[in-house]
Amino acid sequence: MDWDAVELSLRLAGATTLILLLVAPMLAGWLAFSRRRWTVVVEAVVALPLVLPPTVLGFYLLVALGTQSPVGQWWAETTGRPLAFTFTGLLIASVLHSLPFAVQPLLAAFASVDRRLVEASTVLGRGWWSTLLRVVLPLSRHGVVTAAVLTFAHTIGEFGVVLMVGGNIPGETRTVAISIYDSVQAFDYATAGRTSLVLLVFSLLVLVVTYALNRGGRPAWPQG
Amino acid sequence: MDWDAVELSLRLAGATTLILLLVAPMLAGWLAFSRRRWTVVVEAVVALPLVLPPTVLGFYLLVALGTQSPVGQWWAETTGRPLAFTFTGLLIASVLHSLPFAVQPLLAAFASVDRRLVEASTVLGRGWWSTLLRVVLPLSRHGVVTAAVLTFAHTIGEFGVVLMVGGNIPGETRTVAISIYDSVQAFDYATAGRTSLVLLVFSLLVLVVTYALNRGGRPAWPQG
Amino acid sequence: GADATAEPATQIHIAAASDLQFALDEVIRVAEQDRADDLSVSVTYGSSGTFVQQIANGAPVDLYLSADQDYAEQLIEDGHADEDSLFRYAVGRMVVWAPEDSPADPDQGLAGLTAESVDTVALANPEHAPYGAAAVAALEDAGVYEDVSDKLVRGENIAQAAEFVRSGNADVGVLALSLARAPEMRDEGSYAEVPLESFPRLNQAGVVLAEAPAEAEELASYLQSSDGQAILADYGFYPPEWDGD
Amino acid sequence: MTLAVRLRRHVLDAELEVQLDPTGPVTVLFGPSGAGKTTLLRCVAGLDRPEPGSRVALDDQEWTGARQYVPPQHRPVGYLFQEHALFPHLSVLGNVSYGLHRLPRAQRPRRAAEALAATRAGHLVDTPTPRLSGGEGQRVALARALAPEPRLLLLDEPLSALDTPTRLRLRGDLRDILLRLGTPTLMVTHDLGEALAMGDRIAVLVDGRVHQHGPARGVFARPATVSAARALGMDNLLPGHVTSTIGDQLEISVGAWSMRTNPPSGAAGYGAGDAVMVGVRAEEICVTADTEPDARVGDAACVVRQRATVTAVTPEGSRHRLELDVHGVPMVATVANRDAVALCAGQRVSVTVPGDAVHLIPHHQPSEVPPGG
Amino acid sequence: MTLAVRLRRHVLDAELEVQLDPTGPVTVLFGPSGAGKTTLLRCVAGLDRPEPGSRVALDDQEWTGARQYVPPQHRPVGYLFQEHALFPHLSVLGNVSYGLHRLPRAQRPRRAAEALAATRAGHLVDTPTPRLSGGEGQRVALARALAPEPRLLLLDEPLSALDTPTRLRLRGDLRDILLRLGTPTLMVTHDLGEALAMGDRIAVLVDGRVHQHGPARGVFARPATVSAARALGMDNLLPGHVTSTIGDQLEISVGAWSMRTNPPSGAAGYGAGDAVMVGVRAEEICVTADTEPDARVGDAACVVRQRATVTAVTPEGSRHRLELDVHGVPMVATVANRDAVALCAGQRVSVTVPGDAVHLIPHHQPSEVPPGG
Ligand SMILES: Nc1ncnc2c1ncn2[C@@H]1O[C@H](COP(=O)(O)OP(=O)(O)OP(=O)(O)O)[C@@H](O)[C@H]1O
Ligand SMILES: Nc1ncnc2c1ncn2[C@@H]1O[C@H](COP(=O)(O)OP(=O)(O)OP(=O)(O)O)[C@@H](O)[C@H]1O
Ligand code: MOO
Ligand SMILES: [Mg+2]
Ligand SMILES: [Mg+2]
Repeated sequence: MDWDAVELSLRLAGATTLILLLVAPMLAGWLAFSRRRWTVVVEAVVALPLVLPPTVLGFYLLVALGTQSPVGQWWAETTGRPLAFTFTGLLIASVLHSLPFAVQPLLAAFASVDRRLVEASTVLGRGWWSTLLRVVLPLSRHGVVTAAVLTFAHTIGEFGVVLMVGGNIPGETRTVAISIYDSVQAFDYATAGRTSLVLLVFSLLVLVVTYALNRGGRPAWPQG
Repeated sequence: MDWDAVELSLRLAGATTLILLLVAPMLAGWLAFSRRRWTVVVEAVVALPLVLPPTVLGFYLLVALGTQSPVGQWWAETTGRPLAFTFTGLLIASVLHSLPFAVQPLLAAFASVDRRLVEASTVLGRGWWSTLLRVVLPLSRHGVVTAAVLTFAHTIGEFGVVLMVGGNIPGETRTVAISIYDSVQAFDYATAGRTSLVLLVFSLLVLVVTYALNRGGRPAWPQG
Repeated sequence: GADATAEPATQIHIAAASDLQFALDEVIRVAEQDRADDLSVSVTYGSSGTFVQQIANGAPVDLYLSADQDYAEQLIEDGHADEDSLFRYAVGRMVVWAPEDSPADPDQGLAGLTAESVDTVALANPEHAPYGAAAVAALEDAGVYEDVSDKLVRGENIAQAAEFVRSGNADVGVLALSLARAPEMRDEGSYAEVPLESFPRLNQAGVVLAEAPAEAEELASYLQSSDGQAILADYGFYPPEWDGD
Repeated sequence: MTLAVRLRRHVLDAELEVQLDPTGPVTVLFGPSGAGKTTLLRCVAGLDRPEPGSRVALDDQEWTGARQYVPPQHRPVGYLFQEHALFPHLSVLGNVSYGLHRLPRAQRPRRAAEALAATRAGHLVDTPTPRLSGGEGQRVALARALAPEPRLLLLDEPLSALDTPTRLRLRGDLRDILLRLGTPTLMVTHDLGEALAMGDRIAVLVDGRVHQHGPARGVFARPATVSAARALGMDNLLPGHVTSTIGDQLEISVGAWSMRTNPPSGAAGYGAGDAVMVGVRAEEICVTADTEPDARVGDAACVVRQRATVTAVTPEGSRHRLELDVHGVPMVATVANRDAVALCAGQRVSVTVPGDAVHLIPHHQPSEVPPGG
Repeated sequence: MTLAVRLRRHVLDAELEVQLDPTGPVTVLFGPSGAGKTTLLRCVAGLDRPEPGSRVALDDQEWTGARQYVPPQHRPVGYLFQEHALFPHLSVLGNVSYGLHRLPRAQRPRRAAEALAATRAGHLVDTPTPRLSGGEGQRVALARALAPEPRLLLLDEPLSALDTPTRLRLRGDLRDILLRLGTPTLMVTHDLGEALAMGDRIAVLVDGRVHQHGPARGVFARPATVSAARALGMDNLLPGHVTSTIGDQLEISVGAWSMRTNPPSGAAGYGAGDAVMVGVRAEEICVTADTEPDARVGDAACVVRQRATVTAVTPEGSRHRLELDVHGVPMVATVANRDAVALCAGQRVSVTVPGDAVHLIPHHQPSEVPPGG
């Protein structure tokens, strides 16, 4: 059982979720409340990683982060290590790749916040940033949880990008998805099965807890 | 440029989205409005494909769909073809894999529908199914669009499952994600780049149109 | 094993063609036993072409073992390794393999793949896996490529192709002999060898990459030593100098 | 028809049995803000689940009981929400037709249009629902509740967002509709005028308890508790005590002055020393600018006449409101606008409380729910 | 201080210039449901953007103008929403403190508590916001609007959800607070009593147009248009026409009968044949059970006395409402409860309209906005 890979995946997913929980609300807030026409285009660009196969993203990243690119070279010279095939490289890829999974649910949630509450906030002298933080975000709790779950999950499950820019290095870039893939190819169905099971049970636990906690504000069906 | 692959991916994503747009609202409605304790567990199970790496899903599917399994055998006997390495197999995999991407945004959207409107509907004599269709779903428009976009996109971008159960058959299971991957591995960066670009432009167009259409009901920031 | 105060073990990362999946594991196990010092070797198996592409983009690989000499030479050309670090370690052999209950009969060789009862034929992706390219060449040589092209299912590398067949999802596969001889497959099916002369010879070669630690060189030597070669021979590899009997 | 309700939830701890006959179908639920009126309606509709032991039954149909709980969609009630709760994604017509799914499809538009016309909202059919103003929304919501012709109507402040002329007209219209349909109605209102104009019976709810329940005019005229009296707009509630009983009459001292009066049901219930609350409506008090001497009169025409000082004059539309200082006891009176012209703060006046305007309430200080209330 | 407003949006097409002096700070916006009152407030607060050409300015600060648009968060206004719009995720205290971010942190709790106490909502601090009842929520929302002590207050029906006693008390409280702070206030209400009790000035908005604007009592006493009169609760609006002018007096025929009266500003404006609307408030009409003969009297004390039939009697709390048929003309009167006891539908009575109760409005049928209105 490849515990290293499990740990690595959790670390990667955790870091990605953390970063996106900071970045996505700002972005989503700006997108939701800006009245400029071209925000639609920005919205589409943000959503792009969604539609792009991970291999496309992986390809562009490989080109951008690889030692043949200026960015990759600069990074390699500064840190002494290349970006591609490192944890940092994976993290960058994951953040980009999961961005829409964080932004989309937030956008949907922001859109259903009662407009009058936003108005009440502005009329009490609060600008959009303050309103976002104090009214819109707290009232979008379900959206925030969905964003976090989707981001975390999507990163855990990420395979294509990692295969392309990760390089399958144990402890550094061999995530659990890759590890299971390898086990299956090595006909080691037992290990594949066991790793899958561990992941399954763990995920189930995390999800049950998340949903149970999140259930509080859920509008149950009127006493029926 | 692998047009076959592009077409196949669009077909797969379209079919998956269609199926899930029918299934997910029911499931989400039941999950959102049931007051039974154990729905939390069902909710977690529905969300599982989210956390499972596509390779795990692919592994289980390979085992389940293969001719050594009862399901696979039954299918092979009935249709004369095995499920693995067919479009139908991919579709089943995609639907399972994208289920949470459709259900999650719907759940979040349902949760933010004004509880009083649900009450108003019941008190006017409508049961939960009717209320779901006539009140909750229409008021969750943003959630539905998000669910559709995420599902479509996630299917277009799907790589791991397809790699594991697809078999890379042109026109049948070689999706655009696989095609680009192959191009890159074969050092055919030109084709990879071109295919990516086509996908990028197409996706951008679809997204811009979707968002522009969806923007209507968005609560713009009060006249600032 | 070393005690806690010892220097951290040297890390060697090997990227190896997936036909080595089982053979190389054994080689390394034995090699590690023979050594006094601590050596930590990690291996990634995959298609030979993929690795070249990754190494070209900076993947931290110390020893690259290809299924085909051309890929190894490409790394030297691109300046990722010294010319004299190139070495051959085996000649790869190919088989038609089918599981026990398969409708296909491997004994008929490639020609048998045209049988109507055969729905799917697994092979490695010819675009970046040498065994895939070799399989296509052999099929063409046997004059059946046109007939079977609709049945082809491509694994990302030769190990995945093998996995397709072994799991029963594909009826038959054109695989590496080394995989067919692996304990995991030996008892599951039967195979017939594809004549060596029906496809361009699979000269399996490796390179030690520039800046690799000395231990990588040592491992490469071990692979070419008689001990190493014996293990490879067990898995059906011909020695690199093999000249047709 | 009888609606039997015994409910406990949050502040609510109420028991109510309403006889709903078609010729007097409207029971008004009256009480201060936060008394539990909305909670009661919600429990009857099945939207809130009361504590065990509660019971809601219409005739012999038990809706909430020990063994069963009929879900709201199976209770044939019409509900007007205090916040309207119109469906923003449906048109005005869509909203009103929403509850008509049991009607043949062809009849629905007509029924909806009728309901809209009845609530004077016919002209709003083409307005997008989110654009309706407060009062427009309320009329549409009322139409939506009426349209399915439910067996029981629950209206939570149906007219509160309307301007006075519209409200007066709708009051009449609504009462006519309810009488015509004979639909038993439980209606919450804050407006005493509305309660009396529309209600056949009034139930006074204060702090979650039913303080009084009976025919509208009876409740209005004779509040049973101090809280009920306060809720029912009895502006002057003067604490006093019985100093002596003389035959049928009671001698009561209030502040610095005293009065002699007939208690509503003979002097039987009262004895010397009993605390009582003397209730007088502001509009029953006569205020005259002349300054006749103080007098305590025992006959029905005049219980007491006192000199007083006007402390404030406030216009209130049809009347003026006077705040008075009657020998240290603050009192409120209203006078016709015509008569108010001559009055201003600081002026000395004469205050006469007519005999039939005095209402006595036993005044048990700590717990003031009447037994069996 | 002067609030200058010229607005066009939806139904709204209004021009209003309000002098807001600290000793009479409250301007009431009065008008029927759907008149555009909320729209006007929203445009002043900057929540709705009016059409180009509109202008909102407080003194020399232009908030909405040709060249600039101050966003709502930079307009120092306090706004009470008709639907309260309390933040459900914040506590009551959190809601009231929300606008206090410019105050030093240490002072916020005290200020919030003060505001809550002022709106009689101090006891609600510990109630979860979503559980507040309708009236409780309104008081908290009012406290939230008051707490930051804005330069201009916009209150959309601040007391509509309250029961009468609480409302009467809060009326006084609120007026005292506004007077103390001297905060200019634009307040929407449907309740004429409230408008008169709280407003220093009244602006009557009907169908999006300002029909009249002036000191509260003046507007109440002399509505300038038929719509304004209707909105201001002038219950009897009888179409008639001038049959002749006799010196200072006008002879007016209404239905089957005629009356002679002094027009408010001499007969100058009227000539024979002019259409007029005769307005009389219900409470100004005297109804007596005796049946004196019909009479047309020219002096101030009595313009006309007619026999009439009572068609309906409705209790309204402090008064009873009578519907009358006066020689074919339907009229409404209110009488004291005491006097109503003797009255019932079908009864013949005598109706007297006092001279000073008659108000004449020129009656241009089609477009009835007064010039310069
Ligand atoms: N879930 C709850 N738990 C505890 N108390 C609650 C809950 N919901 C409401 N309350 C309280 O119950 C009381 C009654 O509320 P309700 O809405 O029934 O009042 P109401 O009589 O309709 O008042 P209003 O006339 O102001 O609308 C309120 O004081 C409210 O704070
Ligand atoms: N976006 C809009 N487009 C067109 N008309 C609108 C729009 N929004 C509101 N209206 C209309 O403008 C009118 C005035 O609405 P407003 O809310 O200002 O009325 P109001 O005077 O506040 O009424 P109420 O006393 O019932 O609250 C209404 O008839 C409404 O239907
Ligand atoms: O390089 Mo391979 O072993 O042909 O996949
Ligand atoms: Mg209520
Ligand atoms: Mg309004």
